[in-house]
Amino acid sequence: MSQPLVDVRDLSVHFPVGRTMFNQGVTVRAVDGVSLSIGKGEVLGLVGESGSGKTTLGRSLLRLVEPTGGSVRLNGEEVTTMSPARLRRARSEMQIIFQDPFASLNPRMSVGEILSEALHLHRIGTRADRRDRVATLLEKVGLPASAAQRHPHEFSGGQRQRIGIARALSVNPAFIVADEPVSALDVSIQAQIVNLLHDLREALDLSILFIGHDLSVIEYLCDRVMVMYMGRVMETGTVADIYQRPRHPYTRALLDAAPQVTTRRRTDRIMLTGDLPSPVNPPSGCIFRTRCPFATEACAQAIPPLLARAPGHEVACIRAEEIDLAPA
Amino acid sequence: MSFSFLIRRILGAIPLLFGISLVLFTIIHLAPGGPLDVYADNPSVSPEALEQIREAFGLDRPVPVQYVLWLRSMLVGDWGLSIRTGRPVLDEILTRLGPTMQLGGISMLLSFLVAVPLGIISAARRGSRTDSTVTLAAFAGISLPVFWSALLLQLVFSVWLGWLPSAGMKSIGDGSVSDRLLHLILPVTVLSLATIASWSRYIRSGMVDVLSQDYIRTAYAKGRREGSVILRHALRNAMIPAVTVIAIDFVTIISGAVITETVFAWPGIGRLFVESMNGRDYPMLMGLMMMGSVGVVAANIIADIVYATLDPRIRHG
Amino acid sequence: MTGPLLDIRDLVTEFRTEAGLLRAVKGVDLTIARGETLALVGESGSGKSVTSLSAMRLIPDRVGRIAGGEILFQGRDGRVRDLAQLDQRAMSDLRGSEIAMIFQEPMTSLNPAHRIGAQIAEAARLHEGLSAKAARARAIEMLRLVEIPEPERRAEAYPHQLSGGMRQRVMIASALVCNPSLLIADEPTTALDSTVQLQILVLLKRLQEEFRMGILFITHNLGVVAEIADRVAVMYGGRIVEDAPVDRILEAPRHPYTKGLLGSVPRTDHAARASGQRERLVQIPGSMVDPLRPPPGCDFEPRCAWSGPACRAAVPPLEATGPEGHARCIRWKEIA
Amino acid sequence: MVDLTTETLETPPQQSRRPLRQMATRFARHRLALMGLVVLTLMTLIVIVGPWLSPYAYDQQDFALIGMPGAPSAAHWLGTDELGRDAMTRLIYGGRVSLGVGLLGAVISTLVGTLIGSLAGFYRGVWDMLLMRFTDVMLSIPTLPLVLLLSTLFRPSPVLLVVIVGGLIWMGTARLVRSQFLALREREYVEAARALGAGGPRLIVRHILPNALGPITVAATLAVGSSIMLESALSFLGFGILPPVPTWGNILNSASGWLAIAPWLAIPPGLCIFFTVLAVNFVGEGLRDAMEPRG
Amino acid sequence: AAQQSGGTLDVGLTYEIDTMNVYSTGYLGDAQATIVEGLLAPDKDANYVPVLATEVPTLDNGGIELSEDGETMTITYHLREGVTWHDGEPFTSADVAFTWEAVKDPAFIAESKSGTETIDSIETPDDHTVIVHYNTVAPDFASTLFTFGVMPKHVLEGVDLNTAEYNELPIGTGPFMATEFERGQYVVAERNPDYWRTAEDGTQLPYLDRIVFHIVPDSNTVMTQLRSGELDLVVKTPYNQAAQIEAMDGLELVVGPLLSWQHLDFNFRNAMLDDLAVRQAVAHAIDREVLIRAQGGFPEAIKSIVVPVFSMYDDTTPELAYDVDMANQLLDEAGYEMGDDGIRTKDGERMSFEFVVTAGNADDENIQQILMAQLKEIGIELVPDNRAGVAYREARYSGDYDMIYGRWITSADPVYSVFYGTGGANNGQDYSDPALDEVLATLESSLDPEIRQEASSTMQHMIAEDLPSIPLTTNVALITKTTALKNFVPNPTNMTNFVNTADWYLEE
Ligand SMILES: Nc1ncnc2c1ncn2[C@@H]1O[C@H](COP(=O)(O)OP(=O)(O)OP(=O)(O)O)[C@@H](O)[C@H]1O
Ligand SMILES: Nc1ncnc2c1ncn2[C@@H]1O[C@H](COP(=O)(O)OP(=O)(O)OP(=O)(O)O)[C@@H](O)[C@H]1O
Ligand SMILES: [Mg+2]
Ligand SMILES: [Mg+2]
Ligand code: NI
Repeated sequence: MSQPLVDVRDLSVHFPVGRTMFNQGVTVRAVDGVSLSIGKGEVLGLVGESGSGKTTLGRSLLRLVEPTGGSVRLNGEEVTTMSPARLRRARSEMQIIFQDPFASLNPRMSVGEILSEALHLHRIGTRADRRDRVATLLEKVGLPASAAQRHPHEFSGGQRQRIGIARALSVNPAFIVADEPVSALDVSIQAQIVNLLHDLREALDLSILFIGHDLSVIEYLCDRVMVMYMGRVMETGTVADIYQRPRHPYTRALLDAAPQVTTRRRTDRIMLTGDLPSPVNPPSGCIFRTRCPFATEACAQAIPPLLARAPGHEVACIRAEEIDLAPA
Repeated sequence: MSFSFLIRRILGAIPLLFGISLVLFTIIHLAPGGPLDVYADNPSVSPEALEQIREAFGLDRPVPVQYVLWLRSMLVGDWGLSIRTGRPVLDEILTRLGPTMQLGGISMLLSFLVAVPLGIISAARRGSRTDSTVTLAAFAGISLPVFWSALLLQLVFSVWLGWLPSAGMKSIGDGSVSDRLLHLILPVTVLSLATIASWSRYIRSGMVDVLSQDYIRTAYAKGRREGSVILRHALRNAMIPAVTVIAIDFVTIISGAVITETVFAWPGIGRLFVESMNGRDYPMLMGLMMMGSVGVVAANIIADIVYATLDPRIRHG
Repeated sequence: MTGPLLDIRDLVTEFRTEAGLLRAVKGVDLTIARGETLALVGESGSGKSVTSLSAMRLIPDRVGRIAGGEILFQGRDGRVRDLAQLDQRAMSDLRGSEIAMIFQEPMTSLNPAHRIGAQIAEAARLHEGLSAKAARARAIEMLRLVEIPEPERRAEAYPHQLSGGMRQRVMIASALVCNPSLLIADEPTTALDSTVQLQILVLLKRLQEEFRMGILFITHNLGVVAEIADRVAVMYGGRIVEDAPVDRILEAPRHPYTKGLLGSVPRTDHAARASGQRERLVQIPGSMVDPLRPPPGCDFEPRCAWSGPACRAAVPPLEATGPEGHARCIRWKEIA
Repeated sequence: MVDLTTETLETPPQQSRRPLRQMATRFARHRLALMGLVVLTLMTLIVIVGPWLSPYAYDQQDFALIGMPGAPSAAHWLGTDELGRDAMTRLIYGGRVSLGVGLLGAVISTLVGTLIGSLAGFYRGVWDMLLMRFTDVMLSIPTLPLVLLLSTLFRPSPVLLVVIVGGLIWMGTARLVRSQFLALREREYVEAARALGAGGPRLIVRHILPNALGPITVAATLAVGSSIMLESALSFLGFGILPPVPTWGNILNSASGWLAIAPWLAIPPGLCIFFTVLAVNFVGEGLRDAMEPRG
Repeated sequence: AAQQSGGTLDVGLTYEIDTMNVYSTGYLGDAQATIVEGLLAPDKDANYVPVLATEVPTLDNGGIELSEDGETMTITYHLREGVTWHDGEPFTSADVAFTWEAVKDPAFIAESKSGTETIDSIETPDDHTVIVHYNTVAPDFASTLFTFGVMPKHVLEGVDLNTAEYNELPIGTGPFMATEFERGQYVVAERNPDYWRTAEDGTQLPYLDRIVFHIVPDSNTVMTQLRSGELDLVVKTPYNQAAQIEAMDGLELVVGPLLSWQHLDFNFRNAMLDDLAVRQAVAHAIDREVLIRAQGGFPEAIKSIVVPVFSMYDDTTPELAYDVDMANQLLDEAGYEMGDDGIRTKDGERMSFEFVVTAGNADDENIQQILMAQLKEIGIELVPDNRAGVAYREARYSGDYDMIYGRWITSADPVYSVFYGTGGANNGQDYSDPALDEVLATLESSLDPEIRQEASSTMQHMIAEDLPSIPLTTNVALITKTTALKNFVPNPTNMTNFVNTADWYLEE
């Protein structure tokens, strides 16, 4: 792989919570020392349980959330230190698609206004240019041009999600963060959007960070996958690495827990006990050890480093070599 | 309920009170005219006498100095002497606080006892005729000017019917409980009307919100009947948002009693306020306004405590 | 005892809305036997929840009503009652004791102001008249049953102090406290993470075996269906469009909607994936039916690839597709 | 090549109508609210047009009638007051002032409240702290006494009165707007606009404010009622707008002395205040219902 | 009918009693007057009569002695014997001397200290003689200090008068004893069984058992309570209510004269108002008839600043009669041209004046509106700028107005220089006329009735001609009382109607 489009080193986002005049409050390490890179035209899948910091990571790449530390490079340029003016311009390079198609469109604006907002902001084109551009965008996402005059509430969830995608595309970005774009949609509609994203990616050579819960969708759509747990990367590798040769107990548990539409019932599943620990007071050492069936005392000692076990396949588990996790 | 929660809440109120005192002091001292004009009323007060008084009250100092002096003595409980009566402000306020609290407290209690059932009925039967009637009455209550209803009630019950004393707190030489209660009826009614109306609306809307919650459906699913669902599951949660309003309204009742107290010759804070205003009695006005503000702040703290008692989410982190 | 535990026949439920009369359930038939899990699937708005709420008689009577049909329930005493006709009092006595229900949102379905223990034991106190002490003991016992650690301490906690998974366990505990013979679960795991979802599903299955309950399990996740169901009923537009044992449905769907639904889920096919070829997902075009303006014929007709003029003419009947299955499609044979 | 199927746009179910239209229909179904609106409109019309139609000026005294209130007659439909002025004309003109003070007071309080609330809610942090502390301070000083105090200290011209009234009831709106902003600024469409490069002012004006307008409107409506009540209370206590300019409050004040012998003077202004505030409250309630439909 | 003893009289007061000490109260001491007595008191004709003194000191009876240079004077009072305080202690000359010292004391914050500074020393040769040495000649000596009341030395000596219990329940020598003072509610004055006076038939005075002063700030409520029988006597009935009283059973209206008049004053800092023609025009434009009618027909039109009840009134004072044409003519001649808007202008300046009356006082606000209407007829605009309470007084004293309407209420022998003398304490008008100052000086430093009468006449003429103030109407006392109350005699002075409560009785 040549120079990656997006290159993230040691990124952290910490939120102070409960801070008042008399109270220091506590810190939630929503993202803690995450590194990743996405090549041109590559789709990186990001999975993890709720609260594992997926959204925060995605937003911090675009500086919609200010990172606490680390570096984000887009096309080799550092994003975390950009001036506000530069950042505004840089935003046409990177965009985001949201989960909730109902909350992500301004109900007071027409679809045309929503799609041409970026042009407005960057003072691009005449009125007619903008109209054309909106029509093109709509066509790209499979909606008729007449949609421009309508308001978001006149569309169904799937259609709205298309509008959200069109908005992201309106600035011709090279990189898109897709934050669970299909989770809120009905199954029968999900397929439409998954197909659309797949097509767009091929057509426009987009780089995508695809955040999702649904492992089958991730497998279907992504090239590489990153597994997060409580703000840290547990494992990262190609789709085949992750789905067929998982090295981290958490990855394996996630795979086992994903409901499969199949008549074959598995018996050798790893089932986790308990829930996510409190993010304000995380366990020492390996953050996953409290739910891990393979945890030993050594796991509590130090945070396991993310080490390459095979080319491009990194795992953060000190027992990765000893335990056999390959699915039966 | 944690003790530190209380402490923190009270500590948080200190800068607030400080800000309030600054605002009040500024307003009063920005105003044209001074407090000593009250003495100029009489053609025979000499300039020397005025000067003596000025010094006695520290009015010859610069305003910021006066503020600091005032604040310092305020903190040690010395609220100064009333310019109008020459008596300690705090004493004066405390003597007037009793009747006001009595009037306000009873009105509160009455309002609460009437408003809660009204709100519940109207929420549980929303859309029904009962609901419309209660709603209509509530809005009428909110929209009725206090002084107007006071005048009309006096006219009807004291003059025409002669059933009730029209004003005052007790008959001279009587002061028995029944006599006091008789005197309370009209002012309490006037004062409660608006609060009953507005509280019943709050309770209703809180109740409507709560009744659409999932846990209400859960309660039904467990086999509870409607009455018991409302009393055991809905009411407490519906009261939570109403608590703040009720606490704040208590202070509003008291400070809003200006009119009621004037019309019904009730010897309370509100009237003292009007008197002091006419007399430009700075120390008294400051004292009263501070007292009122402390009341609001205290009511807020109490509301928070009640809130926390009702809502374990606040109580236990 | 013989006969089904629950037998819903031709249930019709309507709502008065601002836009007019909305018929959310248009003649649903369902049966559940003792110890059986029936999964009810279908897209959002298809009427799954309304069906289940109708069975519980929890349709708020200000806005909606059961307009027709029978809900026959065989009680512990062996008597069969039509729940649709029962008065509210008698219904209250059944709820929580013989029929229990758990809801999708464990966050909001628990009363935030009451302690966990009290909420779990609530039904038992109501129906069995337990003393406060006995109720507490029962609550702790139930907490242990649903595998919550430190049950004594948890019984004193408030809902906001528990995680989502734990809350759903609490909901289950409170539903099962009176040992009901029918449990209605409306998307009980949708709000949960997959690892927690798996825990809950396994738990439910274990409890079902222990208590021999009939379960009506509502979901729109076909993976969950595969995990838990014995039989599946598919709803579309307020009607059952197909029902069959779970393996039959997953392997050989007979209704175009069921088929589309199965096709739209990416199947894990590692071999194909490895060879770099990706099969396009089957997508069902269009969006769901407008319940206020349903099409005259088959509800699915506007989105159906097999549709023909006959489909627009009348609502197709539910035809038997074998010994244990039915489909509401005139061309089911071609589809299979 | 990519295969992109273009969908045909059928109207999706249930959300077919525009929110405004939908709101209007919902509002229209609220019978009391509609009545309130009708009453308010009528009042406003009468108050605007009335003084031109009346043959009398509001301060025109009939020296021959001075001394005692006059009973209603063909020449004076609501009688005359003790200064021989036509009560009807004064009532109508007083309505102009009362409604005017109510409206302008509400406008000011809404503007101030919205400004403070939106700055605090949008920028948060230090701004929020300062502005909200200030709001708390203002909220903690009992309103009626403060209004009385201010209007005694600074003699109230109508303009000043409006400022005082408006300046003391904005805190509720500020808190409301702030909470709206805190919620709305986290909305994904705001985030999306930010991601497209929109800055603070545009986010506030174009994306957040329009979506907070609903509750603001309700608050503003109710503020009209509060302002009218406040003005009348002030006038009743003799601290309001100066005679001869009539307001419902001061007409009521001077007529209340004659209540026993000339009730036709005191009843109408009381009823006017009552019905206006009632109407305003109904409209507010109607708007609230229309905006957030619930059971 | 024979007088009857017993009964309770319920009196309504529309103000809040601040303190029961007559020297520090900001109001007229109505309740106080039933309890505390002075050496002298004014009677119904505003003449001083002896109370605790045996006679009113005059030059004739030797009570007043002028010094040889005629610059100072000495007054000797002989005190009534056998008078006791309410606590039983005898009343003596020491109490009188103490009163002077106590009031004079700078530490005592008092409303009225007038009269203290003109006294040099007091001698008390025996228990019943008081010799007061003045440092000046003070013809108005009777209207201050010892007339207000005497304080008990045995109770107050060495006590801080600002905080003394006395301010709540004063001990006096009067017919009633203060027994209860509930702030904001009422004052109860119980019959003093040892009062020093008896009626002519030998009955021990007072007749009444008790007088209760109820504090009822709202005048509507006062009327309501009169009507419902909860009150028996109200000494300040608003004009607009008075008309209704007569129609009511069991109540009657007593119209009493007052040493008080209502007047319209000009501010001489305003150049236009400094113009005599303008003041004259204003005077001609006012129809006092209408003003009187607006006040229920009770007041009388006056032309002099000295009210007619008063002996120094000069009937020959010239009067500027109601004559709109004359007013217009005066203004035309003085160069004030009528503008398009009906308001005159001169040198580009409109004749528009800020007009102050007491805010919230219905009577005054009504008069204000009539004056506005009447002056508009001659092209003068008045813009109301009313103030409440102290703010009104402040405006009056500091001259923060163009025209101001109000009233003075005076003692039986008022000092006019404070109103119209250059730099007078109450001269907010900035009026100054050296000639008048001289006349006032004569009036206020002479004890000779003839000289004083003469000076008073001159003063009345000068003011009527130069018009710093237009006297409009008398201010009358409108007293509403139950018809059962007998022997009630209204008192015209600022000493209140309660100076002779001993004689009042209730008829069944
Ligand atoms: N603005 C914020 N302030 C404080 N804490 C936050 C904030 N945003 C997120 N967090 C916390 O950071 C952690 C990660 O949250 P994030 O939303 O990134 O998770 P996620 O993986 O996207 O979860 P989900 O799958 O539910 O979307 C959580 O513990 C969350 O509570
Ligand atoms: N209280 C109600 N008032 C009016 N309409 C209702 C009400 N409850 C449900 N509906 C309507 O009934 C139809 C069926 O809704 P239902 O909740 O049963 O769908 P569902 O299949 O459970 O969907 P989901 O998967 O989203 O839970 C929908 O069109 C819905 O809008
Ligand atoms: Mg997320
Ligand atoms: Mg549902
Ligand atoms: Ni606690």
